[in-house]
Amino acid sequence: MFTADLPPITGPDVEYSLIAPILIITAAAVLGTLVEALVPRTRRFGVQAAVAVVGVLAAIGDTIWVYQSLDAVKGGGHSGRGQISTEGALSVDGPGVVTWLLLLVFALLSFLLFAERRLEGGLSAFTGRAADAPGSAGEAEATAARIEHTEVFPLASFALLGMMVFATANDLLTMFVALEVLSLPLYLMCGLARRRRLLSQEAALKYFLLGAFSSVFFLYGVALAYGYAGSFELGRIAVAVSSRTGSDTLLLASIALMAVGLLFKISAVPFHSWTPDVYQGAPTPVTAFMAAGTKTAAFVALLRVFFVAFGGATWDWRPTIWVIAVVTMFLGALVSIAQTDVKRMLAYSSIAHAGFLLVGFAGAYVGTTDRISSVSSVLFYLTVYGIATIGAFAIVTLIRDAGGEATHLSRWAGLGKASPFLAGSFALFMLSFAGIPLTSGFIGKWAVFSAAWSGGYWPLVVIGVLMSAVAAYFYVRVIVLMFFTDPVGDGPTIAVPSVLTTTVIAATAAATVFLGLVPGPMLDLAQHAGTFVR
Amino acid sequence: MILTVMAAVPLLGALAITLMPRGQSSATAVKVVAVAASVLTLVLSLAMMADYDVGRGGYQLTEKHVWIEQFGVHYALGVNGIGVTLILLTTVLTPIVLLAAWDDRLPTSRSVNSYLAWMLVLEGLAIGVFSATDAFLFYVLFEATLVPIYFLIGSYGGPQRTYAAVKFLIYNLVGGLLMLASIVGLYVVTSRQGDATYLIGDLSNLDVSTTTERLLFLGFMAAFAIKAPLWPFHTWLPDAAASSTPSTQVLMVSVIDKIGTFGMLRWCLELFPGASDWASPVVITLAVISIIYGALLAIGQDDLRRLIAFTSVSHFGFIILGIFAFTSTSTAGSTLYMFNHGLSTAALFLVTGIMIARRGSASIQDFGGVQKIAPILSGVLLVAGLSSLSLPGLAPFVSEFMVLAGTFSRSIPAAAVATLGIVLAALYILLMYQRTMTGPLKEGTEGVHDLKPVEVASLAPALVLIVGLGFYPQPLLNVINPAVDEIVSHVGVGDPAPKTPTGLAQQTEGGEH
Amino acid sequence: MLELAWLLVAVPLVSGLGLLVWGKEGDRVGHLIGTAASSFSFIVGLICFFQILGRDEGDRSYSKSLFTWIEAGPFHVDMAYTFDQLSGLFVLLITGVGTLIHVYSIGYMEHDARRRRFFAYLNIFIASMLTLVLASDYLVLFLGWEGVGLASYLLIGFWQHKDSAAAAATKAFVVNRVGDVGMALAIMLMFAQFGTTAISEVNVSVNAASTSTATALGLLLLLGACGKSAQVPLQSWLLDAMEGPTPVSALIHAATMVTAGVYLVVRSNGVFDASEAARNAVIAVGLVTLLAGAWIGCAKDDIKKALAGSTMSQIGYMMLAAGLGPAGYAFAIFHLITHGFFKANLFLGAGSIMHGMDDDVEMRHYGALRAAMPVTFITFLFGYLAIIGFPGFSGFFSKDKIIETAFGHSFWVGLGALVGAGVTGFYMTRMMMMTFFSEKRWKEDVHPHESPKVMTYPLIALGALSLLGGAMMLGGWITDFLEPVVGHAEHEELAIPAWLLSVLITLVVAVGVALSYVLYSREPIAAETPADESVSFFSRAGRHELYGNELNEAVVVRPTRHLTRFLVFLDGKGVDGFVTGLADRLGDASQLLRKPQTGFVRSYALSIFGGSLVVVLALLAARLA
Amino acid sequence: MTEYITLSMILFTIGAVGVLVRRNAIVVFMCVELMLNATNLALVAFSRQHGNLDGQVAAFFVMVVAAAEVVVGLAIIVSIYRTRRTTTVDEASLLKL
Repeated sequence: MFTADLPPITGPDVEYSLIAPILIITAAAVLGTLVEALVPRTRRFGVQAAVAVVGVLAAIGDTIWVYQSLDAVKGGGHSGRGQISTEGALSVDGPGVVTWLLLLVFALLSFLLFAERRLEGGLSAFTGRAADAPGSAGEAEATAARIEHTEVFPLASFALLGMMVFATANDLLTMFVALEVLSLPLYLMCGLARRRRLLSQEAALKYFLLGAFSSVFFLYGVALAYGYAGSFELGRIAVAVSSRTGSDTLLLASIALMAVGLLFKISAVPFHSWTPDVYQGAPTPVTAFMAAGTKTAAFVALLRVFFVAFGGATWDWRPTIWVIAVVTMFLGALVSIAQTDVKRMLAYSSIAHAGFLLVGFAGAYVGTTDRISSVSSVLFYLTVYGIATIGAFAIVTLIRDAGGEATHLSRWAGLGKASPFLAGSFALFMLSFAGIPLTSGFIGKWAVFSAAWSGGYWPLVVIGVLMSAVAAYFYVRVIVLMFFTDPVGDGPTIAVPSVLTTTVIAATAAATVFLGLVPGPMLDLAQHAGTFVR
Repeated sequence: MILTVMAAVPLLGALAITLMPRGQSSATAVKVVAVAASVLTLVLSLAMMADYDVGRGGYQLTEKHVWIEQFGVHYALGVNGIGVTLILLTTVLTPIVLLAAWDDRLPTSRSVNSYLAWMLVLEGLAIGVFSATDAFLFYVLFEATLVPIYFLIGSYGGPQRTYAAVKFLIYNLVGGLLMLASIVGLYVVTSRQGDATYLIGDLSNLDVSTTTERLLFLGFMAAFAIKAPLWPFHTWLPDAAASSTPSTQVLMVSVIDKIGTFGMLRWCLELFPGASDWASPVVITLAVISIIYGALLAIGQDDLRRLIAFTSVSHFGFIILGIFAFTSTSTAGSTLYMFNHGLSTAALFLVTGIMIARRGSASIQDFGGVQKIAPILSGVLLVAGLSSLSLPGLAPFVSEFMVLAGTFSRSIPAAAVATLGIVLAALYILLMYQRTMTGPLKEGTEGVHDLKPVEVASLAPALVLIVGLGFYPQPLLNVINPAVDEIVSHVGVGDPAPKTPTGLAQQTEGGEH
Repeated sequence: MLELAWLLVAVPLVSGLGLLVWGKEGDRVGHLIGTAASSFSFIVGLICFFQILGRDEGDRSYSKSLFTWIEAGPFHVDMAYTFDQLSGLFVLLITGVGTLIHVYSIGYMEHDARRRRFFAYLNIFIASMLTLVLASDYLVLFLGWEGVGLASYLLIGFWQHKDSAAAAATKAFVVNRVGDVGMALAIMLMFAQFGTTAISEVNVSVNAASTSTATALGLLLLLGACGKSAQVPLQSWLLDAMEGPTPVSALIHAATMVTAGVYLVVRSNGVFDASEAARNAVIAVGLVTLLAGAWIGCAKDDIKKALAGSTMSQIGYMMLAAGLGPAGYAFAIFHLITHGFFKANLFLGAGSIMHGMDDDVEMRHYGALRAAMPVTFITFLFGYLAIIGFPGFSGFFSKDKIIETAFGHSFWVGLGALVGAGVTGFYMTRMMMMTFFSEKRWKEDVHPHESPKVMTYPLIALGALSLLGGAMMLGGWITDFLEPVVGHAEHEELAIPAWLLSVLITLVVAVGVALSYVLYSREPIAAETPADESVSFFSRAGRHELYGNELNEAVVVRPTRHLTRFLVFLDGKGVDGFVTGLADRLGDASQLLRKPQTGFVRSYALSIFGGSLVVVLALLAARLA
Repeated sequence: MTEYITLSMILFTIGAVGVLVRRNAIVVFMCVELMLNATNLALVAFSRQHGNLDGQVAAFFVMVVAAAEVVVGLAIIVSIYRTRRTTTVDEASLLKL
């Protein structure tokens, strides 16, 4: 009866087919929550794992389909593929979808690690009841009752959802929400370690406080951008930037503050300090997921914001990025030399790699269809880095002693003789990190350097190679430790993993070699993703 | 195709060995397989010689497949005279080395399988490096060679092995990474001018600004100068040599270090002739310093292995000197020198290796009067030593003199100073021989018994080649000359003409005095 | 036969290498094979020589290229040989004396376990020496040049178990290398200058080149010659070289190898004709060495070293002659050949004496040996007469001619040569006195005896040659014979007639002889060498070889040693220290940079806050800048 | 208009400084919330300036997110409190260097 005087409400038109992968993951996450409530404890773990994995697999399949169905658009002078969807909230374009693919693959590998139960004598790497204080009676009871936190799977799925949205968000508000959606579950997951819970909880606290802190900076940047352009949509902001309406101070401040939030996520200096602590404290599978996934999503978001929204102001932010890249490479590579804990070492190396990624970014080379652009080089680098990282952390879960994982490097001495396969794979990942030819890391370095040089930053390339020499020094020392040093005492015990972890290690190692020998297909993928659609 | 096969055979051999069972029982079988693989490679390399048209010059036996389309990278192989020479060196030395390694005493709990496997891998990679005609491919293989040596030193070397291995790797990695910068630069440059490419054919007539050319050149040169090694980038070599097994020393110094000088010829001169010419004064100076410096330090050494390492520094000085003198004589001399130095150094390292193994010490002071109890050993050492001081009639003399003669016509001071090296060479070799072999027998030296047949068998080929090429180097020179002429003419400095050619005299017979 | 002349080299070379490789089985026949090879070369040499004699003056030079040794770019060297008058004479000298010494060695080395090896080395030496003289390209000549150096090294150090021998061998080789530097540079200069290193072409083209070039070339060649021929300043190795077995001293360090320097100068006559300065340098070197050698010869009590000193001195004569240009070349060669005869004779004689005296070389332990070993005495006497230039003996003619030409060049040079002749008379007489005359000063249980026939026959042969060698001068045959090679020279007239000069020379020699006789017959000779303090400065200086070694030690050896030590230090602390230091600094920096990672969340927050401020300011600055 | 922005900036800075100086995790967290609200103020102000509602909508989003953050944050802090019986952030400094 009121229909007469109400204006007709047109529902938003959502291209469900395009964003289906996101929806699938959402469904998986929600389903997981329901499973938590409905399935009896005994069978819950298996079901949860199955739900998550199946969801991811389905999403992967759908993503591939989506990628093929992306139609080319003429944007900004050269080819991009895809389109803006859901009322401008998401931009499902080439780079975005490729990032989805990466994230889903990383998630799949990480989920397999989550599901590993052989190492802890039939229990997962996560604490039974996070609510119980470490060493308390409740904890013992929980362990005895084989209680497990199966929530990690839905949590991880939500985080994954956040990452995927983050990478494709086409307006700043969506991006902020996605940022939180990916962060909050991770905060929690960091605190769920079964062993060394004090460290784990501390990691969670630090990650949470600092994460919240930095995301506020991002948000304020968003607010300023809105103040500058009067809109949250990247495209609109780009127009405002190029038309130079509004005060520059506002613009620059917003660029800076958003940069802070994003650089924090990719752990670039000086916003890196959380990385070592959190990587070390968090349960290793979570660290793997975080290291690979967060960096990927955040870096693509970074590229999207700066290339699409602030593309007009390139000459303002490039020098700063230049400097940050150098500092990050330098500090990451240098400090890793002094590390004695494998996980911290990997953390610092991930900082160094953030620096190398920034080199490619700083090149800000848009490229042409037949040349390596900044976006494609970064995408490739993220691929090889993520794979190697997950593989490395997977191996870390296997080198154990009485207290759980033996992460102190001295315990790794003589690993080469104890287990050639593990040591060999780890050495392979190290060589890949160091960028030795015939490993994927080399091609990645080549790509980002060429992007930087094409962008006219050849001195950055020279600094980059020198820094990778410094970094190599440490990776080499690890290999020395594993192969040339004789074990101290009884040496480390190498836990026999279930097929899950083995699969992960084998797959990542194989991929590292394959992408080093035949990088063509992946490069093709990264390259034909084209540029961001605005 | 044959090139690929040649590179593949040792690699497959290595694979087979790693799959074979470890431990004493199968050790002999493993060794046999390893030697067989290397011999097969040698045979293949001779077959290659059969296919190779000596007279024609240019790159032959070429193969080319796209590898990484996006970077314009091809899997492209091909050899010219220089490549052929070095491949022959590799294929000849590897069986010798493997035979010599027959009863190396390895550190406890190290399997002979991986030891020999790494060596075969090294051979395969080396062949690839010497025949790559795509800069990217070359770089990849060039860097890849680091890994086998790294493990050979680190796993099987002496007490200092870890330090030496890391030092070796980092040193060479720094050079390699600087080269990577240039490799990337090449991509940027070529892709700006059209399709990105790394094929030497397309790169050799690149038009770039002088500055860019020089920067790119420096990147390449850094890698090669460290690898060669050129003073002052040499300090990794003595350590590496002093803490690795004889076979490793040979493969490292005789074969792999040649990649440095080979690279200067193949890549620096062909890709950046202008920059090479621009840099030649500095390089020549450094080369001359290397010659004298290396020789003097060799005199000052007490460790046989370090001594030989420093002699190599001196010899590499000659090679580099010849290359950057840009005369067809000196350049051909340098190429021949690479081969000869490979042989003579191999002989030296192997025979001293035997001495060290039997005496249990590498210190010259611990030897004395060995000649009396091991005449054949001392004889072999003397011949190897004489070849190292480039005595006429032995192979190295020919190459060394060609280098000097060519350099003399380009720069008299450089040649003059370099020639002083022959006196110092006599000193470091003969003093070493005098202290170890002559005089009354030192106590503790009794254990140094004479060479066994297998050892003679492994050394004989090298010695025969040293003598043979001393009197008749022409077969090799015929292979080398066309390639060298192409390079020299490409650099475009040209041979300096004799000031008063022979013809002139006849007219002005008894002319002005 | 000439086209097979390469057999001259090939046969001894093959036999030498063969003997080395053969091993123990070869011990029984090794010496015979070696001798056979050498004699074969001698025969071939004779045939070839008579073949070129058979030809007419014009084309007595036969050249043949065997194969291309080195060819790269403009650099081309043929493995070729030239058999002409000059090389012909040398071939005969080398193979002839060489064969005799092979025969002699059969006896001399009889009790040495490594005799086969000894003969192998001798053969290699013969081959190399022949390569040297037959070469028609300087680089090939250099090949032989170094070959004889190697043989000399091996033979000096033949008794390697003696440290002194090993050291002497090394010294000889290294000092020679110093000369080789000159040689090598000369060849490079030829290549750069003329685009060829063929001896004939170079010696023609040099006329078209500037005098400075010719001088440089000449001096560099002279440096090489000094090394090989033990001429001042590179003389120091020769006396140590006496560590080698005596036949070696006779063959290599008296008759043949040490004269290679003279050969080189004569062979390069074109170069030296083109440069006055170079010739004068040669004369100076020759004159100084001539006197220095004689001086040393007077002071040494070791019979071999005394003879070595005399060798230096005699080669000084040859150098001097060669420096006199076309006038002197022929006489240089002439004296070279006669010296080859009588000095080999003397050395082998000395060897025979040592053989009888249990290898004692100390002349003060000899005395009155003429009865004990008559053949040795007679032959030694012939050698003695020849070297002092007793009228009628070969040395008389050859030395006479040189002094005469020297006077023709300049009075002072001639005077120097004349004095040298007198001193020669002195020290040779001294040697005779101490060895064969005076009273016996033998150590107990030493029973001097004559050597076996296999040793004495060569002595007799050489003794005869010492006497008759002068015949080559009859009617100035040798000068005419060599003229096509070394060029013609007008014979300039002296102020006084030649016969008078000869008389004068003979008188001077007689004075020297007499002086020596008086000195060593008046009171008995001490059986032990008087202490340095008790003898005159002249004797002391002579004993210390005029302090040549001390000089080298001070000027070359010690500085080099110090430099080496310094560089070793520098390399470790400096060059390598820099790199390792860099690595350490990185480590320190790493430790330093991890300090901020305090673990306090608030400090992290601070770094984020501060960082964001910096970024904001940086961006603003970038815009304003 | 600019007054609002200035105010929000002041609030933001106060919050930030609070994060740096306060030890109690709860308080630190509240300071973060303060910064969030400063942002909200800015958003609303800008929204008014531009005369569109996006900013105000965003403010609501932020509030929701803040609420979610509180949930997670308190969960973590409480669990730490149960272990250590303290909420001083400086106590949690085992992970360092």
